Order: sequence, then C-alpha cells, then structure tokens
Amino acid sequence: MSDPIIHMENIKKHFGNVIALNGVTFDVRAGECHCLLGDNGAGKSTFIKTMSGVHKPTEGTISFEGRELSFDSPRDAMEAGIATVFQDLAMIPLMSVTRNFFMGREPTKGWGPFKRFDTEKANATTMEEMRKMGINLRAPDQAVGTLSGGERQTVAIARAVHFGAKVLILDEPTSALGVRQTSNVLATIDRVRNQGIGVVFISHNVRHALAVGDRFTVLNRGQTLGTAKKGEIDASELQDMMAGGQEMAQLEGSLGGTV
Amino acid sequence: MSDPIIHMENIKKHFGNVIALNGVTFDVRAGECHCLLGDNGAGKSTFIKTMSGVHKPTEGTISFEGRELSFDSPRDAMEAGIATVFQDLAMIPLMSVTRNFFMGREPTKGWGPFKRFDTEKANATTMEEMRKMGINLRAPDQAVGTLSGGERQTVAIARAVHFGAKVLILDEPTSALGVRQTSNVLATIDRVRNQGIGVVFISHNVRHALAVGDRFTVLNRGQTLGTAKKGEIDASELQDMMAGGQEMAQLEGSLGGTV
Amino acid sequence: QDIVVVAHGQANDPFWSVVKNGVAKAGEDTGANVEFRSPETFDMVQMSQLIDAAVNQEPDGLVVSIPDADALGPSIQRAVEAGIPVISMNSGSDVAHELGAHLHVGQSEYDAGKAAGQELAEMGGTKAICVNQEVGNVSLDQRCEGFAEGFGNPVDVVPTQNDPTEVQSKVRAALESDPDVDTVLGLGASLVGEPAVAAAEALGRDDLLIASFDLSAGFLEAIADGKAAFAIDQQQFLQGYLPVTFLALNAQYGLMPGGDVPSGPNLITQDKAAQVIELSAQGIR
Amino acid sequence: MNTDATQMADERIKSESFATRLMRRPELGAIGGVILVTIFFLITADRTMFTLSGIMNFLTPAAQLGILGIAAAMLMIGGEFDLSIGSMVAFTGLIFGVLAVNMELPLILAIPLTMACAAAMGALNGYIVIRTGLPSFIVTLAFLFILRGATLVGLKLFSGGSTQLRGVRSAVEGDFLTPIFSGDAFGGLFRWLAELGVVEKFGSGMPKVPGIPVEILWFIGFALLATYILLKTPSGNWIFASGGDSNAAENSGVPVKRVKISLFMLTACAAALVAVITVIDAGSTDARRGFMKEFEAIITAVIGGCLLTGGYGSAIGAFFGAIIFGMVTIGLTYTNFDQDWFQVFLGGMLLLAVIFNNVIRKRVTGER
Amino acid sequence: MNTDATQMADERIKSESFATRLMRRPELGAIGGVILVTIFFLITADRTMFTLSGIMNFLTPAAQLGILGIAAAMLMIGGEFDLSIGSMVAFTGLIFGVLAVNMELPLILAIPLTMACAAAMGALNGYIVIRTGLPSFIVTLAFLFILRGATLVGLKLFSGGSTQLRGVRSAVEGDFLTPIFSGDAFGGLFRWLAELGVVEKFGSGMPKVPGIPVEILWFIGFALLATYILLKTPSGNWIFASGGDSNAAENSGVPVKRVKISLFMLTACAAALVAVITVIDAGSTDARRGFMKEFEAIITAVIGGCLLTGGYGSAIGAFFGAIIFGMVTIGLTYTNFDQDWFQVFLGGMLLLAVIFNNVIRKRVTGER
Ligand SMILES: Nc1ncnc2c1ncn2[C@@H]1O[C@H](COP(=O)(O)OP(=O)(O)OP(=O)(O)O)[C@@H](O)[C@H]1O
Ligand SMILES: Nc1ncnc2c1ncn2[C@@H]1O[C@H](COP(=O)(O)OP(=O)(O)OP(=O)(O)O)[C@@H](O)[C@H]1O
Ligand SMILES: [Mg+2]
Ligand SMILES: [Mg+2]
Repeated sequence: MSDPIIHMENIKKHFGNVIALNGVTFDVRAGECHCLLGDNGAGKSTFIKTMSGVHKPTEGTISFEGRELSFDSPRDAMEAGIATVFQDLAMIPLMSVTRNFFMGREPTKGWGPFKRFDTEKANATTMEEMRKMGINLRAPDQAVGTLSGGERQTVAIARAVHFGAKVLILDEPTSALGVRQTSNVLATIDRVRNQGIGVVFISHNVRHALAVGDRFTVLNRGQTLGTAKKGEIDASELQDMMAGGQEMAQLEGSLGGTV
Repeated sequence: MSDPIIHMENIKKHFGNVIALNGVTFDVRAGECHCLLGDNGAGKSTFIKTMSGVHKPTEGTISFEGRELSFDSPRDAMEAGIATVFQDLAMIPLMSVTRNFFMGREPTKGWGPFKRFDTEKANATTMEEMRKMGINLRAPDQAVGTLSGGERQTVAIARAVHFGAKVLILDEPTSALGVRQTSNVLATIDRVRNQGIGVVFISHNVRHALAVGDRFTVLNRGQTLGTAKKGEIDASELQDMMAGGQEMAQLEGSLGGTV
Repeated sequence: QDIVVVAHGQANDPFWSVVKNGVAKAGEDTGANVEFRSPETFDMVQMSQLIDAAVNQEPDGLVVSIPDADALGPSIQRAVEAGIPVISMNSGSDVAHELGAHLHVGQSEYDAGKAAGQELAEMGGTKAICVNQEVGNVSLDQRCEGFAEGFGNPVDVVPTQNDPTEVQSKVRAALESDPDVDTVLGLGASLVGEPAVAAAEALGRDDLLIASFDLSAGFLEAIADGKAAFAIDQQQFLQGYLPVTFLALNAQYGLMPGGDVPSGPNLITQDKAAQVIELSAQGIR
Repeated sequence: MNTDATQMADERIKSESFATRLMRRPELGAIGGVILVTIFFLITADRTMFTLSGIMNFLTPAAQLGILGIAAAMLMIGGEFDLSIGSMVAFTGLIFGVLAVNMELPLILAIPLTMACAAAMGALNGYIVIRTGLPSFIVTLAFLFILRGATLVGLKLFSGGSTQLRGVRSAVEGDFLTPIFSGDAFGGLFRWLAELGVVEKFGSGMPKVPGIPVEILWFIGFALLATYILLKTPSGNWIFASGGDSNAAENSGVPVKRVKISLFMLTACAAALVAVITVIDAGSTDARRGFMKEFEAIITAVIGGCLLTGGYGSAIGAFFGAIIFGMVTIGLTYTNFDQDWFQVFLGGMLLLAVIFNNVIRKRVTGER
Repeated sequence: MNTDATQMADERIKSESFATRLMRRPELGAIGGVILVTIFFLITADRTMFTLSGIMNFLTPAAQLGILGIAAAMLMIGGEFDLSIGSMVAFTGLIFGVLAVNMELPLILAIPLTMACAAAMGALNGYIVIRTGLPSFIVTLAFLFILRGATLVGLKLFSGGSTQLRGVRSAVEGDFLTPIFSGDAFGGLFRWLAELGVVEKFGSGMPKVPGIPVEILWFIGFALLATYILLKTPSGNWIFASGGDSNAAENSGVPVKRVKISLFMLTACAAALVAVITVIDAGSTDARRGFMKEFEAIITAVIGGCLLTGGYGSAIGAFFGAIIFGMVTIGLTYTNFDQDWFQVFLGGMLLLAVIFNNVIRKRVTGER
C-alpha cells in the first residue's frame, strides 16, 4: 500500500492539568478511509484538531508526505491540502451560506485592485454542492444561523469536500443528518476515496464506520486501543471496543444491536 | 389510552417570508414515547420549540392537560412540567457543568435573605446524574465549553431528565453520543416512560426510534405525513417516509440498510 | 522647598498650560521644587482628593484654585489646620480668606465677563451669543453670566464640544439662523475664538464683533488683522508665577504680601495684539 | 484500559498546585496588577503615599469608583452596558440636593426617594433595551446625554441660574443618617490611636487620619455583597447565564428579562449611592459631577477581568481593578513626574498591569 | 408531498415585496433615522439649515466624524474596538504639524510619513491585542491615554512651551497637494452656478457656498470604498468572519490575526486622514484635538447598525449614522429651543432615530 500522507507519532496533548491525549499514533494513506472511533471524551476531536493545525501537540511529531513539520495555523494545514469538518462545524451564524462556504478561499474575478469576490459563481457553486448532498437551499444568502441543524452540518461537509485536496477529515459528520443526507455523505466519502484522497472519518455509528472504513483505530481515554483492517473485525467486537470495554446499559438486551 | 398531556392543533410558524411549519397536529400522552421523525429542515426543531415556549406559533392552538393555553416563555413551559433537550443544547460554554445543570432551577439552602445556592448538593447531584448516563466527569466545576461534544450533550439530557415532570422533549439527543451513552439514553427514555412521563423523541436513526417509540409521526417540509403506531410500520417503510419519499443516493444498494 | 499647585484645569488646556508654564518658571527662578497637579476633567471630588494627597506630603506651600468652595473647602481647611500656607489663584477670590488662604491671585471670572460685556455693548453690539465649550464647568458658566450682565442686551449661550470643526459649524448655524446676532464671545481663544473668526469669514460677515477669553496666537493675529475685536487676558502666567514665588519667599524669609493681586482683566485690542503674538506662541500669554 | 472508570479518580488529570488553583480564579488574577503597581510606587513615589493617610487618600477615589465599577461589572457579566452611570451620578446628585436643600427633607426620606428615582431610571433603561432589542450601548448612551442635560436644566432651575447647587452640608448637618454616608468612621478610635502615637499626627496635634472614610466601608461591603450574590445565590447563576448566552439561558428557564432589568436598576442605585456620598461630602453638586465615570467604571470592570461580551468576570476583580485605577491616578501625584506626562504614565501603567495579570495567570495555570 | 424538490422553486417561501427586501439590508435601516431627523428639523429649525450652505455646514463635521466612524465600523465588524482613535487624531496631527512646519517637508512627503506613523501605531495596537489576547477595549484604552499624553509633551517640545502648534497654513500654502486635503472642491463650478443664479450669492457676488468641502468628498469616497471592500472582496468576507467567530474563522482558514491587525492599521490611518484635513483646515493643531472622538465614532457605527459583539454591520450604515449625529448636534443650534436642553435633545433624538430604524425594519421585514 502507498506511503501515508500524514503520519502522527505518539501525540500528547495537555490542557492545563487535563491530559486529553496521552500518546496516540495514527496515519492515513491516499485512497483509504481510516475510521477513528471511541467513547465520548476519548480524545478524537482533540486528536484531529492537532492534525488540522488548530492545536499544537504538547509532544509528538507530525509528518506530512514524509517530511516532518508542524502546522502553525489551520490555514497552513489547509494550504497543505487538509480539509476538515469540525464537530462544532466552524461556521459563522450571522453570515450567509455562500460566505461561509467560501470563507477563507473566496473565488475572485477581475484583476489587480479590481479583483473581487465572484458572488454569482460562489452562489451557484454553493447551491449545486448542497444539492448534491441532498439539501435544497431556499437561497444562498440565507444566514447559516437560521438553518436547521442538519442543513448546517451539510454546508460544512459540502465545503470540506469541495476543497479537500489530499486529506479530508470528518468529525462526526453525519450526527445531525437525515437518512437521505447520511447516505449521500457516505456515498461521497466512497467517491472521494476512490479519487485517491485520504479520509479520516469519526463516528459513533458502527454501521456507518463499517460501511465505508478501510481501517479502524479505536481511542480510549486518550490512548490508542489498537488498529484493525476491514474484515479483521466485526460489528459487535468494534462496538465493545468503542464502549471502552465497559458494559452497556441494562436495556442492551432488549435493544439488541440497535445502537 | 389516556388523554393527551399536550395537544398541538394545526400549528403554523412563519419566519419572515419562510414557512417553517404549515399546519402540524401532534399530541403526546402520559407514559408513551412519541417519535417525531423527518428529513433535515422538515421543521421538527421548530415544532418542538413552539411546544416548549421558545417560539409562539403564527397560527394554531396548544392545549395542555385539556386546557388551551399559550406559553409566554420557556420558563412558563418548564413550570408546567415540560423539560426539553434542544438540538443546540442551550448551554453556556463559559459556565461550569453544575451551574449549567441547575441553571434556572438552583437548589438552595438557608432561608430568607441567607438563602443560597447549595453548591455541594448541586455538585453531587450533577456528578451522580452524569454517571448514570455513562459519563465520569473530572470535576463538576469544569466549564462546559471544554467538554467534548458527547459529554456536553449528556449534560443537557441528564438535566432534562432530572427536571422532567410531565413531558420530556428530546431533540436528537443521541446525535453526538457514543454507543454506551446512547444505550444509556435509550434505557433512560424507557425508564421515564414507565414512570408515566410523556416523551417526545426526535431522531434520524430509525433503529433508535423503533427501539423506544410507541407512536411515530413523520414531518415533511413543514407538514405532517402521518402517524403510525408501533408494530403498524416497519423500518424500511419508516426510512422511506423520513427521506421525504425521495430516492437514496446510489450507494444505497451497497450500504443496504446501514443508515 | 516643596510647593504644590492644585488646579481645576488640565495640563493640556491651552489656558492652564500657560499657568503651568508660570509655575515652572517660578520654580526655576526661586529654586523651589514645584509640582502642578490637576484632575483629568472638571471634577471637584477628585480635585479635593488631590489636595488631600498634597497635604499628606506636607509641602512648604500650597496653591489652589477654588471653583467650588463647598467641595474644596474642607480639604483646604485641612491644609491650613496642618499648618501649610495656602494661596488661592484664578477662581475663588470671594471665599479665599474665609477658608484661610493668605491671599488670592487672579481675576473674578464674573467680573471679567462683565467687563467684556460692557466693552462689546459700547462697541455697538445688540445681540450676542456666548459660546461655551464646557458647560457645567462653573468658571466658564460664570464668564457667560457676567457677560450677560455687562452686555445688557439679549445673550444666548451656545454649548459646544471640544472640537474646532464642530464649534465652527455651530457658530455658523447660530449666525445663519438668527441674522440679528452681531456679537460673539468665546470662552477660549483657540477652541472658540479662531473657529468663530473662520465661521464669520465663511459667511462673509465682516460686521461681527468677535471677542474671546484668553489668548492664542491665531486669535491674536485675527485681532491684529481687524477680524476680531479683542481678547480678554487675565495674564494667567502670573497666576502660576506669583503664588509660587510668594510661597517660596514665605518659606525662606517669612514674607507675604498684604492683599490680593488682581491679574486681570486686561483687554488686548488691535494695537496691542501684534506684540503679544510671539509671547502667546511660547505659552507665556 | 481502565475498568475502574466508575470511580471518581481519573488518571487523565495531573495534580495541580495550590497556586495554580488560586490563580485560576479570575478575581485573583487582578491582585497581580495591584502588586505590580504597589511595587512601582514604592520605588518612585514619595514615602507619604504608603502612610496610613496616604493609603486612605488613594482608597477614597478608588472606593467611589469601585462602587460604580462593581455594579458595572455585574451588569457586564449579565451581558449589558450602562453608559449612563456617570450622568446618573450627576442627576441623582441633583435630585438628592434638591430634596435635601430645596425641600428640606430629612435624609431618611431624601435618600430613599433618590434611590427610588434612580431605580426607576434604571428600570426604564432596562425596559427599553429589553423591549426594543436595541443594544444597551446605544440606549444608555442616549440616557448619558439626556440625564446630563436634564441635570444642567434642573440645576439652573433649582439654584436660580447657576450650574452649582450649594448648601447641602448645612442642610444635612445633624441628621442622624449623615455619619453613615459621609465623613469618617471610627473617628474616636483614631483619635485615641493618635494620642497613643500609633497614628501619625500633624504638628497641630490633629491625627493625620481622622478615621476611615465611610465610602471605603461601603466599597468593601458592596464588593462582598456582590461576590456573595454572584457566586452563592441562584440570582448570581442567572446573571452569568444571561450574559453568557441569553438565548440559551432563556431556553433553560432563566428569567433573563427580569435579571437584566434588575441589573440596570442596581447600577443606577450604585450611581445614586455614590452621588449621595459625594454630594454630602462635597456639600455641593454641579453639572459635571460623574463626568466620564461610566468609562472609568467599565475600565475598572475590564481590568478586573470582565469580558465585554458578557458572562464572565467577578466583583472582586472589579474591586482590585478600582484599587489599581485609584492608585495609578492619585499615585502619580506623589511622584516627581511632570504632570504633562501624567496620561502617558496612566496608560502605560494600565497596560502593564493588565498584561502582567495575564502573563502571571497563563504562566501559573499553564494555559497556552 | 413534493417530489419536485430538486428544483429551485420552493413552496415554503412566501413572496417578498421589494420594500421588504430593501429594508432587510442593515445599511438601509439607518436611512429611516435620517428621514426622521430631517423631518424633525424641517419643522422646528430655521429654514437656513436646509439651504445649500446650511447643508454643507452640518455635513462638514459629519464627514470628519464619519471617516472615523466608518473605520470604527469596519473594526467593530471585525470584532474589535479602538478607543485610541481620538487621541490618534491629536497625535498624528502633531506628527503632521511637526513634519510640515518644523521640518518643512512638502506634503508629498509629510502625508505619507504621517500615515506610516499612524499605521505603525495601529499595528502595535493590533499586535498587542493579538499577542496578549487581552480585550482590545483595554489595550486601546491604554493608548488613548498614552497618545493623548504624548501629544501634549510633543507639542510643548516642538512649539516651545505652548499647547498649540501653528503655522501649518502658511507652510502648506501653494503645495500642489493642499487642495486635495483642504478647502473646497469644484470652486469654479460653484462660481459659475452662482453667476447663473442657481447658487445663492453674497452681496459681494461671491457664491455663498464656495464649493464642496473636500472632507465631504473623502467621506463619500471612503464610504463607497469600505462598502466595496466589505461586500465585494474576499477581505470583506474575512472581516465579517473574524468578527462573527474568530475561532471558527481561524479554523476555516481565515488569517484572523492579519485581518485584525490590518483593521487596526486602517482605523489609525483614518484618524491620520482626519488629522491632516483638520490641521490644514485650521492651520494649527492643539493638545485637545479629537477629544472624545473615539466614542462618537463608535456611536456612529452603532447607530448605523453595527453590533458591539462583532460580525454584523455596514459601512453605509455608519455613513448615515454620522449624518444623523452631525445633523442632531449642529441642527439644534438652528432651532429656537433653549440651548440648555441641548444634551437632552441630542440623547432623545438619538434614541428616537434608532428606535424608529428598528421599528420600521421589523415592521417591514416581518420579524417578530
Ligand atoms: N480546551 C480544553 N480544556 C480542558 N479540557 C479539554 C479541552 N478540550 C477538550 N478537553 C477534554 O479532553 C477530553 C477529550 O475531548 P474530545 O473533544 O477530544 O473528545 P471526543 O473524543 O471528541 O468526544 P466526543 O465523541 O464526545 O466528541 C474531554 O474529556 C474534554 O473534557
Ligand atoms: N429563525 C429562522 N429564520 C428563518 N428560517 C428558519 C429559522 N429557523 C428555522 N428556519 C428554517 O425552517 C426550516 C425548519 O427548520 P428546523 O430546524 O425546524 O428543521 P429540523 O426538522 O429540526 O431539521 P434537522 O433535522 O436538520 O434538525 C429550515 O429549513 C430552516 O432553514
Ligand atoms: Mg468530538
Ligand atoms: Mg432540528
């Protein structure tokens, strides 16, 4: 298999006296979907934030395409070709959908001092990309703050997919999505993976993970619990690992495997 | 079956020129779990917000325990016995977990001018309720803003359950939860329902809905698509209705029923 | 010798910066260690606290201005009781002795306003505006009151803020809306006098009588050119210089003049203006 | 793997020193600034600054400012501003003066009436903000002008044309409430201490410090009360919640409107208290009383760690913020710096004090 | 059920009138205030207020304030404050005066140097805010004091003891850049119009309005430029994003730090521009220039619809805000009201204008 695009070695991250990550090693290769799984508070979001330049790791090294480097800002990571859907979506509620979509990477027309934001093109692109994900926006200039939870999440995903160059990181992208939108997102992951992009996919839904994942890494309380390839592990094993090895609630029996 | 606790008749809600709800009728009875399902942007959140006093309906009537009334504020609804977990959780990031947990309904000790916030009791209750949901907090005075997405959602759920008197409304409560926490929440819904509380449960996950729901109402583009009783409908039918009758993405076949 | 001056006007106010220059000069000449202090705005409460702070250091002399005897009285009396010789300056001539000050150097704002009013009425003014850039500052209010008294004809007070452009526009507005106004009195030369001259020029009104309290080089030039009538000078340099000198002499030899020193008013008209310009530009007049 | 996770102990938490835990509290951060400023003046200022009388001297303005600052801090924590504080001091000063001098009411009536009037104005402010949804900045700004102007008009009316209303001291003299709002407390104690030689005396034998100015006691009392309310009562929780996210608070059942209106009333009453104290102390009131105090109050709150966006801050922080501000403004007069440089120093000291706070806190708590 | 949902048409959207769509724009809301104020003065003020010369008269201070207000609005949209604007006017006025008078530099050098100096100060402000993470309110407040004090010290130094630096007019007379920064534009046109009798004349035959004061042109130009930047360029998008949620913006790849520092530089340069214009116009500069202008600039921005929390507002709104403010301050002089009531009116008019804005907008757009 190809060399990893990103390789994160023994990453530790402390917030004041809180140890969020305590030595996590992880990599993602071109054309694969690597699922990052784990209990709530395991450190998944913190980990992908160090990967996309939001946090600086307290310890540990990041190599991108073989070279060791450190991202100073999310913009650096983005320019290197990493697109991320954050769990909190990183959207500005007061701004329109289009402006959020292109935030930081606006298309322009004209030249020199007359270079300006190409609103028509941006609007058209936004509507189109959203439609692909199964959402029909009323108007591209609607404020993001007035969108429903799922609509908002779809904007963030469509944006990341649109700009994803080498690595696409998705932190629980389907949590607020309806069934149709979810299946669109999973199909999209499949599509971009086939285009040779590396995907990091975080989810609490075992089925979603198994449907698109090539490898599965489970985090627990800030540490790696292990990595498995597709086919090496089945749903219930994975589910047990994700629960941190602890018992499910009593309802378990009656809900059998429904979670 | 018993009389409905809340009956909402032909609710309409317009935001400026946007029609979010266009005549929705819905009720919830004591001791049942009524699932509200539907596509992204169908109007589910808007609907339960009118139910919990956040929005005033543009048209339509609300009857609570047989009497027609209108809630002027969420506080009114709360005092009537309605507890809600909003999709955006309604938490203050800068405040501690305990303070968020008891926000608006602080336990006090002492009397008269010396009545004060009973911090010890509040802290103990918070830790205990969170533990019941499967989350071990580090400290009850940690700011909510530093919690992980799932931890935060759990605080909101635990709070609503703790204070839920007659009706408990949950807007996609399990979206960010891990498998263990999800099964705890579903078990909790089951438990409170058996105590005679009416539960309104919104979810995009057909399995979760089928696991705990007694009745299922599907919204589509601001209108009711119909209500079904448990056993009258199966998973794939429900899934089709939730998708608004539109086709799933092409991946559908290969992901077969995984969503 | 330590001598402290506590004034109610700020160091960046053109009028008070001249007082402060006088204080500094006196310090140089007598060899005394002098300090000039003032609240950041016209604030009697803070000023009384500054006096208290000065008294705590037990200087050899204290110079104060007294725009509000009620507010400052207790602090000044405390100084007197502590045995610190006090001289008042600028405002407070009426209460200085009562409070235990040795003497007062300055002019009564009210009297100065009155003198200006009489002069302008004599020059033919029939209707006037008094442009006050800091309404509520009691000494400025007194100037306007005195002016109204001396002028005898109708006087409107035009309140403005501390911005020359705004002052110019307001003066213009006042002149345009009431063409009968033929006299303008400003309470500060650079802040009101100069913009008033500019406003008159913009309106093409060369019949206007413009006078102003205090001096600024620009306004003096306007007087010299005949564009403005006169400036009312109270020679505030003396208000800074004399009390410090007196107190220094008092500390050294126990000398003290026997009565108040009136430092003004002193009308600067066209014939005198030219000589004063240079001194004004140096912050002496 | 930790199978023991149901227990409280957590391996993912480093132990924390006492200092760290202390510095984590926003209010205590401001102490760093106080210490820095103290050291600065110990080096540069005349030694009389830190005698008992010197300390009283800079604490008096700090106390007056602090009472406003603490109220402003509570309002800011609640997510709103009040720019009319300063004008309110002037306006309530006028009301009080008129009641005491022109109407000759005893303090037991004049003070409650003044407070009631202030509370009504505050409630009006709050009501307009809540009702229109306009930012409180602009609404209270309008009241800044309106009250300032009304004060001028009122003064002229009641004083017969002057902008100063005098004679308050003689009007309230002998009133049994006067010692509570003016002058110095514990006078007897201090005279006794002076006789013993513990407290410094002037040459004339008078003690240099006649007592503790009552405003300092009010200041301390108010700071304690505000802290108690903010940290120990349900209302405090509501204030933080309303400021942190008024929507979320409203949705969680906090009566946000009532909280905000009460805070506006509190701020106005704090202004009235300062007005009463200063008017009795000064014996007069004029049209420029309280000028710019609204900004100083906000500065005080911000130095004390309040966020302008609301939902964060402390009353104790504002307490120390007021002391820093008072020390810097009065302290510079004890030094030999030329008055011309005053503002440069004031700005520099403020900046240094807050940066120092910040650095210390970050260093100690290990934030990035 | 709608199976047609892939089309753009949406049955869930009511048709919207043109007026509604217009009023939805925040900038246009402020027009309501302008109209209200105009009507008020048309009724109450002397008719000379709305002659050509009267209009120029109130537009001149409005323009100077507006240049600051638009810059402040952009900074506020970007999520920060600058309280040092007013002091910056005084400070850059001093710099410019010294360069032009004492150093005798031609304007072509003096103005760029002044701007560079302002930009450097702005960048320093921004750098400290970004670096320390302190609220910009407190950092720029420190600079409010520092720059104000520095101006006084500098003035005394360069003028030899006075607080006024003079002789600017003669120093710049004849410089080819002078007409761009001072005096009136289109003088020829106006003289011609006067001859035709379209424009009023004085007895001497000179037109009553010699031209359009250049600051008005700068004001309009700057408003257009700022609007263009905010709405039509990527940088504008970055400004809104930085102010809306700097974390989210940073995470989405917006260079938030660079944006904010640039905005601080812009504000400082706007202050320098106003300083240059007023110093040349007045021929002198003094220590009190720009006093309180920082607050007026913020007021202007807020009247124009900017949110104090950032991320929302418009330059055109600030444009109209400045006009409202200028009209109200100058306009009252044209009326017969007792001028003691000035501040009461100012406050009342401000409040009415913003409430009116708000009511109109809500009514028209159907918000609750
Ligand atoms: N800024 C912070 N300060 C202190 N603690 C933090 C901070 N950010 C995260 N944490 C803590 O680090 C732990 C890991 O958080 P993280 O958000 O990475 O979890 P997660 O795996 O994404 O969980 P979830 O599935 O619920 O989203 C949590 O317990 C959280 O409380
Ligand atoms: N304040 C508002 N202004 C304008 N439109 C709004 C507002 N709030 C909601 N909407 C619109 O109303 C529709 C219904 O939103 P709602 O949040 O109720 O959807 P939902 O069913 O909860 O969706 P999801 O499953 O994604 O949470 C959405 O299309 C949304 O854009
Ligand atoms: Mg997460
Ligand atoms: Mg929803």
